[in-house]
Amino acid sequence: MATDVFEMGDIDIAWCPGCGNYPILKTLKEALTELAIDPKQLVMVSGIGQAAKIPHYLKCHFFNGLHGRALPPATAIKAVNPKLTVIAESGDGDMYGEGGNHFIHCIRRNPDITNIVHDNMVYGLTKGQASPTSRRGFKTPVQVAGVILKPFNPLAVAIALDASFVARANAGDREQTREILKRAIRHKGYALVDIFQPCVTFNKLNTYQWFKDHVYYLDDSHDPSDRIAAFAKATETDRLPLGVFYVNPKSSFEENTQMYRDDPRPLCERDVDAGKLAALIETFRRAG
Amino acid sequence: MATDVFEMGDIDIAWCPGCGNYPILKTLKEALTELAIDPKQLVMVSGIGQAAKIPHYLKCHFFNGLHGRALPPATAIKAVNPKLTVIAESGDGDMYGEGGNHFIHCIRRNPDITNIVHDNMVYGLTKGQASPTSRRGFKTPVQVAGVILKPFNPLAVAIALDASFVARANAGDREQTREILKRAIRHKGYALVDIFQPCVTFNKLNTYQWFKDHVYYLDDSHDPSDRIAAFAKATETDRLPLGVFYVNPKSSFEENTQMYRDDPRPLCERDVDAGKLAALIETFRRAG
Amino acid sequence: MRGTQQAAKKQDVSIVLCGQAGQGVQTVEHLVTRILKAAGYHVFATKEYMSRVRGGANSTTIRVCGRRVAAPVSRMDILVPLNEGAVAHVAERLSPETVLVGEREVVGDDDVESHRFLAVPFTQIASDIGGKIYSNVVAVGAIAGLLGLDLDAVVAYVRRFFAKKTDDIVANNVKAVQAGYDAVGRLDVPDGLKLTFKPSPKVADEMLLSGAEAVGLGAIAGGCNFVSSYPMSPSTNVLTFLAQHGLEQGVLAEQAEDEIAAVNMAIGAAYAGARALVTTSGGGFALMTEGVSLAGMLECPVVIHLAQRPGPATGLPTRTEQADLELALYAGHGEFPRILFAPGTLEQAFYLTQRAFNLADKHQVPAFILTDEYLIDSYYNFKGFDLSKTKAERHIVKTTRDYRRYELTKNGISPRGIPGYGDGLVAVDSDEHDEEGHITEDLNVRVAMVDKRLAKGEALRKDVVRPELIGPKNYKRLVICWGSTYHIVREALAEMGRTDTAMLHYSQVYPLHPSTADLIRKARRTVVVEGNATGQFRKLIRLHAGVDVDEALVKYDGLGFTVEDVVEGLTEIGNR
Amino acid sequence: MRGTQQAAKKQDVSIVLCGQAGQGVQTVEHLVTRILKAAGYHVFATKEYMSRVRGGANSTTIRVCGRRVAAPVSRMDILVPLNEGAVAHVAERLSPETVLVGEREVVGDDDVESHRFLAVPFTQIASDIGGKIYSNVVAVGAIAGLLGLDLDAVVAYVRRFFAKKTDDIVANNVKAVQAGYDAVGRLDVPDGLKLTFKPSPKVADEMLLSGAEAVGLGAIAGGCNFVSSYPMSPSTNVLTFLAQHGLEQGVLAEQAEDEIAAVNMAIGAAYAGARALVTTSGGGFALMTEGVSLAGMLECPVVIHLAQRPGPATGLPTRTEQADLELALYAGHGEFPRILFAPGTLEQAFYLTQRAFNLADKHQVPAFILTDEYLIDSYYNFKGFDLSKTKAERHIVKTTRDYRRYELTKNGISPRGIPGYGDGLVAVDSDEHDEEGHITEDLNVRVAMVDKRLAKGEALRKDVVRPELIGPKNYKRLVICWGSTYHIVREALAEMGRTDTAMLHYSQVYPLHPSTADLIRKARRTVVVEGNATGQFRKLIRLHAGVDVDEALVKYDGLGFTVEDVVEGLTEIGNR
Ligand SMILES: Cc1ncc(C[n+]2csc(CCOP(=O)(O)OP(=O)(O)O)c2C)c(N)n1
Ligand SMILES: Cc1ncc(C[n+]2csc(CCOP(=O)(O)OP(=O)(O)O)c2C)c(N)n1
Ligand code: SF4
Ligand code: SF4
Ligand SMILES: [Mg+2]
Ligand SMILES: [Mg+2]
Repeated sequence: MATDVFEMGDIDIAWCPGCGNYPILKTLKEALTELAIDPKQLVMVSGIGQAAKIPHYLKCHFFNGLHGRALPPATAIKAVNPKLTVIAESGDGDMYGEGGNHFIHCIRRNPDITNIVHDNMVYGLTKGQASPTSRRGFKTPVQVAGVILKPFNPLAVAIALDASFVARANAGDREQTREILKRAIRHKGYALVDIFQPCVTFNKLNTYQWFKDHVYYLDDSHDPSDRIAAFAKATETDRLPLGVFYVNPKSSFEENTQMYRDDPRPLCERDVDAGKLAALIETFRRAG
Repeated sequence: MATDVFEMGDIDIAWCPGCGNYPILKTLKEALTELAIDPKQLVMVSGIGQAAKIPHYLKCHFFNGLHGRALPPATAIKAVNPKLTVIAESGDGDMYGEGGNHFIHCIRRNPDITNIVHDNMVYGLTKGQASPTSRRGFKTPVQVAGVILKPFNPLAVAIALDASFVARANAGDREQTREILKRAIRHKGYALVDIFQPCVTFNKLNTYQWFKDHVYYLDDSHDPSDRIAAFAKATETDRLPLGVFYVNPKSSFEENTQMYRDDPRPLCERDVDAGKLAALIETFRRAG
Repeated sequence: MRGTQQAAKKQDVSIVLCGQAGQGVQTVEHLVTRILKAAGYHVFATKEYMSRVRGGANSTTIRVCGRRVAAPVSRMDILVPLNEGAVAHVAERLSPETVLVGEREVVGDDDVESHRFLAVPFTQIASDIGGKIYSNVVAVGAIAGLLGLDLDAVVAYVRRFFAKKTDDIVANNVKAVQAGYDAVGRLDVPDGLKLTFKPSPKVADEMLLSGAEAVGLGAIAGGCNFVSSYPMSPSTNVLTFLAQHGLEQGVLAEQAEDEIAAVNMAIGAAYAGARALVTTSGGGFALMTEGVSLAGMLECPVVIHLAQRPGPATGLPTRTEQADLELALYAGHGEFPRILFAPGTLEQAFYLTQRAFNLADKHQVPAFILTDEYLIDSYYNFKGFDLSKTKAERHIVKTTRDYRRYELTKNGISPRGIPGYGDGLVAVDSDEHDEEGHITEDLNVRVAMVDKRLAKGEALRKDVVRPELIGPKNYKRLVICWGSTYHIVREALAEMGRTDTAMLHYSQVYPLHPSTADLIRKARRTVVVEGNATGQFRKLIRLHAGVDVDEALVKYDGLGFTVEDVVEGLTEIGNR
Repeated sequence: MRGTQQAAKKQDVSIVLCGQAGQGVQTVEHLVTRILKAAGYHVFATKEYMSRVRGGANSTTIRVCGRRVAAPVSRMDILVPLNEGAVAHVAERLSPETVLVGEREVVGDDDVESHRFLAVPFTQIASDIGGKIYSNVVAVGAIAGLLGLDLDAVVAYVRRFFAKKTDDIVANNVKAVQAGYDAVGRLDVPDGLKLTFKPSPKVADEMLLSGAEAVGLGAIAGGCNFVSSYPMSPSTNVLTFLAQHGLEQGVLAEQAEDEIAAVNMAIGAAYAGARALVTTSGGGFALMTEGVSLAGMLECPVVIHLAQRPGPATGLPTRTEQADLELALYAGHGEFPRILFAPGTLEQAFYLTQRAFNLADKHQVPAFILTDEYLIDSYYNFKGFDLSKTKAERHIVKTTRDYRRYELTKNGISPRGIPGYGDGLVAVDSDEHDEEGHITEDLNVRVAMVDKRLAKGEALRKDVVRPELIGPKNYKRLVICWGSTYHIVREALAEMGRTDTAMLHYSQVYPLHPSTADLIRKARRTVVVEGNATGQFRKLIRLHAGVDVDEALVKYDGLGFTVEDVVEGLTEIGNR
């Protein structure tokens, strides 16, 4: 499909040929186009890593911040201007490693943002060390005898934190990934989409084929409002389910702050209320 | 019972009279005494907060580090000298807030340490702000309109990460807490014990009575090897289960590093192996 | 000493309250200072307290004066110990003239013998009225009595203060304050304690607030509408203040999961167009240094309130120090410009915080407010703030289609757009970037961008606040200070009365005002007074003004300087 | 320029390889440098590369010399472009004398016309042999041919290198290298390229390794048995090296979840008695600053390898700079002593890293090794390390029952025990603490502990490494440098041949050696050469030696200095 408004034209993309990031980029542009999102109302927020370069490759506002720190600015941007569509997108190392604390607390906060994680089970940009989602035994230049840590399970953790929307997709399957992304972006509140992404250079274990062989889609028998069932699905390891695991609609962080209860204007459009400030200052004159 | 070896004598304890930290301290000393742990082989590691002062109140080695950072040094201490018993103990803000990233990755690493968290659902030392486990609606000087974030569920997250041992106790019940602590300390691998702890000064909501009214003990019908069941128990909110939720025996981080495979001596007792080093240096002479 | 003391006492009484944490010292402090101010007396209060919630020993020093007062003294004219151990806690400050007021058992036989003692059985009186809980208010009454205040006014204030409580409680508090007042009336009170100087009705209309409140109000006046922080003494008070008034004043106050989240949220908020603040201390700030560097790279205006406390590491969480100057100056990897304010007065705390928001916005740099526990926790009355002198100046442009966030300009400042305002796209990147904000490895662009960022230093230097020179223009000796010690050094010099000595106070410590070298060279002898062990501002002067200050008077025991500390220290240096 | 070049070429050829990331430039570099060294030639190699895994344009500069060589030149005698765009990437370094070797299509018609060009169709030759994959080895053969190396020796090395592969692969690689060699043989090769100087068999026995490896080996020699780090270019290489040899050398190498965990793990490990290292860069180090302060407070020996790269923020991840000096110097809140090494040679990288562990242990302070991407990624041959000069000196005591971790001593150093060794208890606290390590609010103890920690500065200054003065003792001009620029400045000065100019290199930048002021004052004219924009070491000298250096030659484009950069820069300054 035509995704013209997001196209950057002839640019140099720093990803390796064949990388799973390409289909994700393409799918994301399609999802955004189908949702008729205006690039001028879209802010992409990312950290540092190969995946985190994605904002440079589609036309939109972006905040390409520090490694591991996409979620705090994304939360703040949405809170300051709720009119914007905010997507926080990065790699698995960025979001679950360096950024792990923001990941868990952002879920608790529930801002209305979409959190897309390129899960290639490796640190790409720094040349192939283990990421939190690397499989046990995966050998790397640092994990010479193979990974000894238990892989991080982002879905199970998100469900444990009662996240508002939890899904997993596979970069190799653009069709379904697009639908999942659309649902996630439309969802009000925090939405996690962990996307399996083959890294053709540093991860010779979890390839396109491997993912194909190890996944299946949740079907209608799965009730995404059932937290325990969602958790059970998230802990499966033989074959890894894809789709929307868990949906739990609730009010968003921006709403809960009550900053927009009486005044719909984004914070960035408001001025000092001199009268109110003067009144507050006055209270320090009156002994009280 | 007599806990003499751990007694500090007549010291000034900085906790408020009536604080739930006192029964935890006493129970811990009892558990350690019953386990016949030698204070000279015990290292307490803590962060900063009211709970984190606990190492000062029993006789042992201790490392009272930075706010939120108890688990990394605890992991390292155990790895450097596996002969030591290592307990990392702090408050809920310390372990789950500032220290959240270490919490999740320490579970993945599975060092053979015991992680005790005083869960008073508030920041005590800094005078009453919300902690990650504060209940929704809890009012504080900062959360003036009440907490709007979903409380952090440490047990559910630990189970989601397939922790080796996950338990919850209530400071108000010393008898059972002692047994849980003993099991946790004896357990090989990472063991979490989240202890409900009334803060009589800043938390007027979650009092001794409130905890009494809102808890019940898991009984024999609960199978702690059943991860899904443990998760379901951990997500209960009407009444909060206590006891050992989940046990999943596995090899520890120290073992997995293989540093002790051929040589049982703690790292701190080893010297540079000049022969091996010379051999390594030699490899840079031979073109290769 | 004694001469000084007697002279001072004429129009200057210092009252020290000392008790355990949780015993209500703060209530007494609050009531006494407000009553005094309402009665038209100049008043100052500061406290020192332990990092614990109950127990230990904390104290508050209140001064009441016939002239403006804004600095602590070591001297205690009246000591009100509220628990056993209290007298010991402040023993070093006791003098033969100190009058101890309170319970015999609390003071202890030794001190009752060796000092002037007025027995007022606070607890007994309180119990008789309705409960020990009233004993603090009995103490307030006793102090009011000692100072010879008008009882009716005192009672009226107490009534007002407890207005929201039940009638019973109000009545008991009134009884308590009266009983304390009367108890003193029955005693043989040393003459010197009664306030003889005339109160001024104007004072009653002045403002009385703390450093934390001044910073908080300054932030609001500077247009702050977003604050994200993680609690840490002593910076938390600013977060609390803004949270408490957030809904009404339009400030979103969020407690972050850690300091890293706090600073990255603030930078994100600023990117989106908010005026963002973080407030932090010590180790919390250390954790933010990567974020500071990000603000430098993104050229994102963010204001950082750093309330200093003694380090290293956790150090002394509730104490004061001026030892994070160098940290703030060099925080963050790589090279980029910044602004450091260090207010010395409550007025400066307000106006400079406000200014920090404007300058951060104008120059697109991180701006710091360096305070410390002493300033944050101190109060005094003063005329007030003039809102007509403040304005939240915004420097945001509406973007056009061809907008480039990092357009190269001569002064290094690129017009700043925000997402959703205009037709352009606003792209920022923590990597080295081109004018559009896209990541680049073009090393010529790199050089241009470094030059652009550093070029702002020039404009920043034009906006530097001039240091305040107080005293003779033709000084031979110059006493240099910065930040919170303003009033302390000023009063010390006034007391020393040397006509050859001037004081030079810096409320902006970086960039350093260009007049510095000349002002220092003019003096024959110079000394820096600062609250750290290594003389950090002295080093900063050497580095950035290229002149050496002869001496340093430093203090790093966790308590701030008192007027006497400075007098004694300078005298000793002068005699060398 | 031309004169220099011709003279240099006699015993000094520079070969530049340029291609995309992932194209195998590194394999060519590896083979060529090893072959040259094995043949007895002095060799140096350094690279510059983009922060991406595939594509872009990276280059390696190899120098082969008749004398020792350890610095990069801008000059390219031979350029081997491996893809389109390669020539453009290094266009600024092209000169009329540069010989381009490679494929006509890759070089492009323009450059083929305007430069000396030798056509060697790498890909075509490789395809004929068995696959494009062999084209790198064809290039190796071509270079060997150009330099006139002995083909048998080259083939022997290639055989050895691929020994572990299948026979087919070995055979094809041998064919490839021969084919490349022969292809050049058929061409009209400019005379100047053949190596005319005599190889030395001794060189073949020397060591050839990178800065990262030198630091890693130094750590092992220093007794390092624990390293916890988080990957970050360019510091990762040290982690990788130690991880790779960890099991065999007894080093526990753990990849932490973030830098905060890394530094806190290292401090915990050191507390337990390990010799602990962290290796990091830029923002990773910024995140560790709270931990640095903790190490200062706990008096815990920890060694921090900070491999500098250009900031602020993410900056240029794979480039070089010397701009984190001030950050390392002031990192961490509060005041405490530290040590900063900045090795300038591979030998220094080894010995000073080793020394850092000993001094950290002796003085119980954090010790830094400041390197940068340039040093980490550069190689040259040298005699080797003398292990008899190294020793992991331990300063741990067996504790007794009454052991006090922070016993007050005259020099500030308290005997250090570790848990489980002896009868005492080892208690450490990030709060201000008493001699036993227990939290305290006794402000006299506070002062004693600050004094104790700072007292160590005295002992530290006695252990400072003397700066190296190279050149005439009676210099009139002094060129000061620090860290990785040692050989570059040295070669530049040798080339300039000014008999009035000496070089002063600091491999320890803090504390500053006490001779500094005198050494600088002796010169009529002084200049600092450093790789940052603001002259950080120059400022450090002003601050800590109290003297001003006249000039600064700085560079901050992400590439390190070359010999020519320094020659030109100094000449320009000299002419001013
Ligand atoms: C504070 C900090 N630490 C470390 C790095 C180095 N770093 C850059 S990207 C990266 C990991 C990338 O892995 P991931 O997030 O999984 O992204 P991928 O490249 O695999 O897409 C690291 C460790 C950094 N830039 N900043
Ligand atoms: C880096 C850092 N941030 C903040 C603080 C301030 N601080 C000290 S204790 C604490 C929270 C304590 O809460 P918790 O861990 O729940 O312990 P409690 O006092 O409730 O036992 C905070 C925020 C600190 N010391 N260091
Ligand atoms: S390194 Fe891996 S993740 Fe990065 S671009 Fe290449 S294939 Fe993709
Ligand atoms: S503040 Fe709360 S947690 Fe802290 S000691 Fe007091 S009661 Fe206990
Ligand atoms: Mg990844
Ligand atoms: Mg708590």
